[in-house]
Amino acid sequence: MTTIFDIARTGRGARAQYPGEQTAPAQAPATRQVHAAGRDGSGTGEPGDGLAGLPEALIREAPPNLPEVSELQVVRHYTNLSALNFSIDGHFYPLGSCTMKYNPRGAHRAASLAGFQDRHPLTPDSASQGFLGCLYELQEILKDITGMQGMSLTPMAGAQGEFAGVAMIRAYHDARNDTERTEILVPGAAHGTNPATAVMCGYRVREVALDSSGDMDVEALKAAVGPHTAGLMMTNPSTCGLFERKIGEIARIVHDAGGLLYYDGANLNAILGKAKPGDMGFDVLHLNLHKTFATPHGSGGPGAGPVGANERLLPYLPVPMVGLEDGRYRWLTRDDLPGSIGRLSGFAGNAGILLRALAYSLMLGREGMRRVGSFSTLNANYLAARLRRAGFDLAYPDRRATHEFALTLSRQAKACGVSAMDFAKRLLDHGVHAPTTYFPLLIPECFLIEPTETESKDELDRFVDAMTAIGKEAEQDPDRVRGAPYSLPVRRLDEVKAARELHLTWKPGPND
Amino acid sequence: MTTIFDIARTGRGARAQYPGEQTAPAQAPATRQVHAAGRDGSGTGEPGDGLAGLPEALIREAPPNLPEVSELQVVRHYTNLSALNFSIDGHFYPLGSCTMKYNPRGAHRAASLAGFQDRHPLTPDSASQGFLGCLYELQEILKDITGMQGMSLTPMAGAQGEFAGVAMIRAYHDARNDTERTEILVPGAAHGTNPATAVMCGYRVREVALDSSGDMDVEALKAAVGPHTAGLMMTNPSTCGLFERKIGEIARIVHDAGGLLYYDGANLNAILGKAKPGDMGFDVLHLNLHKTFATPHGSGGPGAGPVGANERLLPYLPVPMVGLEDGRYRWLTRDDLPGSIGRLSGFAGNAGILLRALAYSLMLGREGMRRVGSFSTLNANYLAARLRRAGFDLAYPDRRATHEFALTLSRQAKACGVSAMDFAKRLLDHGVHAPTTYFPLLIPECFLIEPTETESKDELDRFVDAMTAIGKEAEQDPDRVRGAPYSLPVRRLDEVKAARELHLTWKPGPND
Amino acid sequence: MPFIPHTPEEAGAMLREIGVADMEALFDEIPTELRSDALERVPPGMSEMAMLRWMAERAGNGSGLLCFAGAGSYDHHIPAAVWDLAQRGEFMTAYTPYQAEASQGTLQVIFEYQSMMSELTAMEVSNASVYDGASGLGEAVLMAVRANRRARGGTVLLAESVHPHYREVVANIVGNQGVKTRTLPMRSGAVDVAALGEPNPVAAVVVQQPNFFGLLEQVDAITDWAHERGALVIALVNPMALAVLKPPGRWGSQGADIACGDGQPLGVPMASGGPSFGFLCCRRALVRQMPGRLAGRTLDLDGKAGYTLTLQAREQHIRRGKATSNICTNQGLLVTAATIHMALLGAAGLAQVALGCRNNTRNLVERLTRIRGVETRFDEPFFHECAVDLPKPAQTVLEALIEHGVLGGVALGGYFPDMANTLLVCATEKRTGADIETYARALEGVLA
Amino acid sequence: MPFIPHTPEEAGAMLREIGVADMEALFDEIPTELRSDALERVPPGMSEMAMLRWMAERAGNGSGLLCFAGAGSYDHHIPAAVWDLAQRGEFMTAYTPYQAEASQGTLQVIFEYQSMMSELTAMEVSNASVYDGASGLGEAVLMAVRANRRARGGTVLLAESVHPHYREVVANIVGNQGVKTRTLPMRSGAVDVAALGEPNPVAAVVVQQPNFFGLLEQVDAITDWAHERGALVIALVNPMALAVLKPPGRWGSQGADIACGDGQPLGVPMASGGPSFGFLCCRRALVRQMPGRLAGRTLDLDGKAGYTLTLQAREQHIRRGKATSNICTNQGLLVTAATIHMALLGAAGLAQVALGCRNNTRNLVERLTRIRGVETRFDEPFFHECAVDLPKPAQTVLEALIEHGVLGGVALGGYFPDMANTLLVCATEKRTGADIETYARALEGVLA
Ligand SMILES: Cc1ncc(COP(=O)(O)O)c(C=O)c1O
Ligand SMILES: Cc1ncc(COP(=O)(O)O)c(C=O)c1O
Repeated sequence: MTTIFDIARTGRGARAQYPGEQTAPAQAPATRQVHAAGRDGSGTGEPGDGLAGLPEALIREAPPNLPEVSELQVVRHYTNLSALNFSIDGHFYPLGSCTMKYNPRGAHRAASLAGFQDRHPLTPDSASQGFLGCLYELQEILKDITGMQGMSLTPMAGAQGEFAGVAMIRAYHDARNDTERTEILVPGAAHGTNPATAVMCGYRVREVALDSSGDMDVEALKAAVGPHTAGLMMTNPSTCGLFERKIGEIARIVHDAGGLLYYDGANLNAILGKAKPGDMGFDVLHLNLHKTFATPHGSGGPGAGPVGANERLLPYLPVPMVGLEDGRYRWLTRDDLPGSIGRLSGFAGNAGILLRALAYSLMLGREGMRRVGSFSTLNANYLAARLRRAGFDLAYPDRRATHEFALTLSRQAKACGVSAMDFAKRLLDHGVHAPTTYFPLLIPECFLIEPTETESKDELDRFVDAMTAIGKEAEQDPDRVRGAPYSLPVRRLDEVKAARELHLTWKPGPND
Repeated sequence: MTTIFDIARTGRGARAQYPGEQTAPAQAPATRQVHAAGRDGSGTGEPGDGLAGLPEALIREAPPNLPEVSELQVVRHYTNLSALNFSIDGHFYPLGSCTMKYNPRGAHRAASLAGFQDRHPLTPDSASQGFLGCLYELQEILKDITGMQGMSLTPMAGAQGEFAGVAMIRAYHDARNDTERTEILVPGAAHGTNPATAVMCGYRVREVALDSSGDMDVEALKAAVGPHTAGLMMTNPSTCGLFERKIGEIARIVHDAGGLLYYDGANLNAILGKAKPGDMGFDVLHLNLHKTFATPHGSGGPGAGPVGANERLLPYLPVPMVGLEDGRYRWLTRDDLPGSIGRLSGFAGNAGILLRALAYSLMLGREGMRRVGSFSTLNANYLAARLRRAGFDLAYPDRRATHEFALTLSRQAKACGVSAMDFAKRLLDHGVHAPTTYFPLLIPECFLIEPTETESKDELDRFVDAMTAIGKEAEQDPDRVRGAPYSLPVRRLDEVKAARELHLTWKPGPND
Repeated sequence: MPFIPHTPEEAGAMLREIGVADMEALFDEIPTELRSDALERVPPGMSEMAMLRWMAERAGNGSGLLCFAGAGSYDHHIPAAVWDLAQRGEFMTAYTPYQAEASQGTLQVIFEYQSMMSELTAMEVSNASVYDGASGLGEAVLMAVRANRRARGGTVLLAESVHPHYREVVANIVGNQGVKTRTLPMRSGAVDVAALGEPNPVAAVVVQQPNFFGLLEQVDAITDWAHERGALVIALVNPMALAVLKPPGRWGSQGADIACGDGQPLGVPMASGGPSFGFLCCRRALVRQMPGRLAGRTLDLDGKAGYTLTLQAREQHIRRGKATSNICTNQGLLVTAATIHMALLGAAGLAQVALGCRNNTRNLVERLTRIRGVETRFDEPFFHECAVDLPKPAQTVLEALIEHGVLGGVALGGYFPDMANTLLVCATEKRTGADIETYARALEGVLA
Repeated sequence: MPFIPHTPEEAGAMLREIGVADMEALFDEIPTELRSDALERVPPGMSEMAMLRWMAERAGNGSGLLCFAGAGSYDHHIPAAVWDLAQRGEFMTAYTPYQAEASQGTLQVIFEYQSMMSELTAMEVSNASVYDGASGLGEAVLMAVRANRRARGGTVLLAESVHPHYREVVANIVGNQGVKTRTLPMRSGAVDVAALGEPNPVAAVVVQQPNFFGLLEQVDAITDWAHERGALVIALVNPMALAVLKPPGRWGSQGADIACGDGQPLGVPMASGGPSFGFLCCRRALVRQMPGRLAGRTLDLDGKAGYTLTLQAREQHIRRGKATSNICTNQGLLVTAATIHMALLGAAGLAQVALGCRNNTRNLVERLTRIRGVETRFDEPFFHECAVDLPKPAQTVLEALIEHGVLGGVALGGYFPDMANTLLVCATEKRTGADIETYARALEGVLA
């Protein structure tokens, strides 16, 4: 679509919002004109030259080339742009590992209350009891759900939660002068953030293989652990959509070697109200509130990745956290928690996401949480059963699916030359967002499918119909599948060209 | 698209919102079950059987068949339905007589403030000073703009404003015992609401012809007026998009005959800040706030049609209005205004629309209002000039366009057999909402085109391009035009079938 | 901030294309003596920022009262999803769906709405809304008179227990056409069925359920009595209450002929009185007398199902002076909200609301009448409103309660001179036990 | 209300299709000793209505203060259109645009955002956001160290006048990789340019403009000094201020190498601290060191222009342990809002905001310093924040001001022990003359 810059090329001169505007604007003004405009642009209405007293050398010479368009032009442009997206609100979106469930509007309303939205982050505690009380309540709920002793809400996404958790592991070993532990173990199928986090925390990464049933290969683990092991990062259910049955043994092995256990909570939806990571032996974990707790993904964020710790790692949790003393809530800082790994954000993380998650938790309640675990698992197993009956191959046909499951399309790829990516693109034409493709890497031509509990049986049945239709098409007219999508705003995009010719910003003139 | 009822047929049993719900709902319950559910459904949490004490005979036997669906199903369904609409936010919408201009989001925000939204309409004046002050301010602004002495905000749309105005004319004559006046005059090109209103007020309608230049035929008017004339209803600019130049003479003729002059304010956008109906001799008028004052049309409402009166008709304005006494605002009722034609709504009209209009007025200010008149007229005249140069016929080529203008496509209809309706439908394929077609009726194959001031020159140029392209297509491939639209959710609909087979509600089973 | 996108250069180019020298020339057909740009009482323009602050200061005044008022506008919970969806630009900034192909969203919403309202009222047909409950009752009366005029003359009976504002609006709307309204008297707050006699012939009888005082009318008896006398029956109903109350289509042996009312309880904020919407349903035989829009299902050129406005020959834009009404713009957006609201709640959710309201109001009344001198004015059965007599003038008490942050109800003295000490109270499903206690304590304070 | 659509019948049919007897069987791979459904501290479920009331009561607590606090979060006006658009479900409920063809809306927004941020900072490249300004600065430092490590070792210089929270975050984020941070000392609130010596080699120098105290740094001199010593320059900037301040790309003779900061002033509510977003821009030569998403323009099979995520080989989902960062989820929705915000304001609107803020803060400071014992701590030039010394402990004064409905600023004693009596104040474009007077009167009362 035309960009806002192209619209501005002809439509400019009518900036929509000028705090003090009353009459006709000129074109995008040169900076000196901007200064003049500033004269009565303040809320005070009092005159004054905003730039007076500032050294000339620090002033901008030419204004930035931002679009200069009318409010209608903006509204129309972004309304029409939005229509080009698939989203939960419009489509089934069974993206494995991402828990694309319904984002309740009531939670959005709660977080949007003026008393939260207009609150300055450095408001003294005395004027923030309600807000702090909300965070405290969420800390308590998350501790209970995970079986942890402490919870810090400050990480701003799963990966930052991982960072916090692994930094805590390091802080723990450091505090004990156990400085030879330089390795973090991860299963081969781990999410990319796990190894990346370990490296960001200064660790080497060592991968541990899975056995053929999809569980961790215990012998390989035994071979890998040792005095260099700082810890093991894993999810359970795993990224293969399987519950790690040997988790008790794994925990023992790692702990016996002096390592700690990190739980990546991205897959918690499957076991909500069914089992707790704390009981499995994990020492530290993060949660993805934008997954399990239904806060909207926002086309790529924001999220929140609270980090929880058991007794052992409690002293190292990042600040700030919320404490309750004598009936009053207050921010706990490093003064209160001298062992803390410290701050991770300018203020206290993504408050708005935390409030949404709290609102969601309050609506679900304990019974609702248990139902989430049940029905997310029911939906995944049902979809797996139906797809299998429709002739598709499950990656782990002998295992129970959790909240998600992996399909392998290598048979189709070999027989018809139609890849998982081709299936994915063709699904878009059926009005369904594609599942996660090619992850986990160890499953060839992989589809990781996570329907979530908020989708209806009808929606799942329609997905089976679509897959069946594409499967047939792949046999009869594979080129048709390989050319997909056909019904979207663009056809398949040239990613190689994008990377090779790097066109990252708008430029005047034809943009191609 | 699938209806919500069809979704409910399989998805039911999961009502999204249950004020007191905690656990799994059953299917749409029979009423006795509903009663049981009511036991702890109240906000109080206290037990109680909501139906206890009510006579069995007054209780519903079977629950209504409303959809029983989940919140996600609702959100997805109506999100996807909304995408099937053309709207100002998404499209150029040059619907003549409707003033489809940009609806500022700030005005929507202002009217949505909790202090307005959560206010009970019968809140005592003492707790409503801010709200009443807003309405008072709007009364003042509208009086100034129109040159009227009094303004009642209570009518809920243009047509109800007309009703109020004509009822006031009747009240005026009645008060003077002038009971022989049984006729309302309207120009032949008048909007349908004008004659319909006259009849609702118990009058006979008499049409007055226009002369060939589009002004009113003064001789015909002279012939029509007389002792039976209660009044004349007209707009200025007229529905033909022309300023009635002989308005002074017309007013004299009607007034001399003892009749009153009603101004239909639907076209006020053209003369905002340029001329006032009060100065033209009008005694009473209504405004369409959803047109001139940019309150959104809402797919068919709500609107607001404040009615204004000069000195003569002041006593008859509908109640309630807002008065200011000793610095306090209060509702004025029939006790204050014994001559009033009385109430027209349960409370005081469409407050939310009034607040939007006030917000819009405050942002525009007096200078902005003048610019509205200027630029709405500029856009219409520019578009007319360009279309004419592109080979289209203006209905009144020798006249200045106002904020809108009429095109006649009869030449095309004769030459290619492509009607105005065909052009209209084909425009939809170009992403433009069609202008008003076949109105006013006296112009054959008419397009009434109103671009409004908030559309850019670019958008107008694109419209000319689209019209030019369709004009060419009409010559080369008229069937293609007659078969339009092609790119919308449905192709041309069978209206005859709709009227003949009257399918007005959903029924179980196939719905066609 | 007039939201105009033109640069001076563009405006200049456009004037050149038109062939005029300046903007002024565009207005050369307006006689000079009529030109006026004086707008003294219109303030200078404000930025959005300044306007929002100005409006917020006014909105804040007197806001946040705990609401126990009803009388036609009710403080119900509206699920957040309702307006998040209804205010999408695609719904909010579209016009009436004249171009059906470009308005399938709105048209299908109307079709679904018509279906839901028909279900709720147990009537065969619903239109796409009228302005509000009161004016809609006026339309219903005109409809009935048109359908029944020859048989029964232009007189209509309105129960005295119908909302007084509604009775006034009806009289104003129908009076100009020479239709007379007469009152069907009440006893102890409801139509006195025992006293129903043999009136002069009337075209229609209007009865409200629950009535203005929150009491339930004996609708079966009244309906049958009216039908026996050849009158049509117009049911004025609270749509939320229909989740549990017998729907108009089942009143008496034949059912009411027309059902109407205000849709505010179906997802519309009180919003200082409006916009709300009026719903209007009827028997199929009366559909050609119906005012307002109707959406119908049909097929397109390819045989695909779609929706369009239908029976437009009833409407002013086609039939002009012979139309069934002058209504044009209606309350479309509120209909959209109500449709979404009903879809979210379903029958069980709506019943839950109804029963919650009734429970809470009973708890409220039970608590208030424990205060010395406070008594219910009428006997049960009330639905979710109740008239309560106080030992002091109700208006004074109301004003005093406001100081305690409580909107205590609606004072009835202005409507019924003998009820100067009477308050109409209502506790919706939103009121908690604590709220009720707050009210009671405040009232104790005020009455002490 | 778990938002689950299944009827019991459907659930039963699904279990049969799976071939298990009941729900419990679905969890049969979880060892029994690990099964636990105890959730004691999770309360029973609430309806949306009850939840909203519960939350609203808490939101109301301490709300509505007149805000004169800044220090990284600013009370700017956000045009209503910004969030009306950003919170459309199509933007809000989509995932990261991995399937480009089904995400052109988001991808184009990112492309437009990148273009705007590049313009604003005068840098060649912008990514699609990092979490916030503080963590983004951490990423910028890691980026600089990667690009410059061999030459300059793992040490980075941070000006003492950089926001203290940011300095702490940077130290935490980079410390685990063995990168050392040292402080470039300030004098009178800003980097002491005269005292810049010959430090040990460093990989990068971080300077904030305007700095934590609202003062302007001599960025040209610092930039050139750093470059001469082979260090990269990281500019931490307020994007709103860039409408009138010299952009990082023009600092010194070569321009800064990396520009970053918090995007909150660009249409993001203060929202109790977040979510906001961090922006990160750099010279083109550094793009392969950039963390986070990048959207690029390309063509589709038919040669039509479109957008896709690009250079993904920098990212964790492709490169895992060798990625430029572990970042995955970022702050997409805020980027959408900021893009719309910048489009609405344009360069002139943004400049208007900047100048309005500075004017108001100057008026504020001028008024406050007329109060006995109140003095500015540092000399001009400040931009739109100013450190003010009080005759009493600032924290005590702040608490007292709250009783007057005023959030008087940020007390600096916690950050700088010698500033126990110092308050950092800020008056954005939203503050009126009357607001400033309200503050001054309240302060007079508190200090009296
Ligand atoms: C298994 C797993 N771990 C970690 C993450 C990282 O979480 P975030 O994207 O919130 O940083 C994800 C997200 O995709 C994930 O699926
Ligand atoms: C000229 C004219 N008069 C009156 C009306 C009626 O106004 P409303 O639709 O608000 O009832 C209209 C609306 O279309 C109109 O264009």
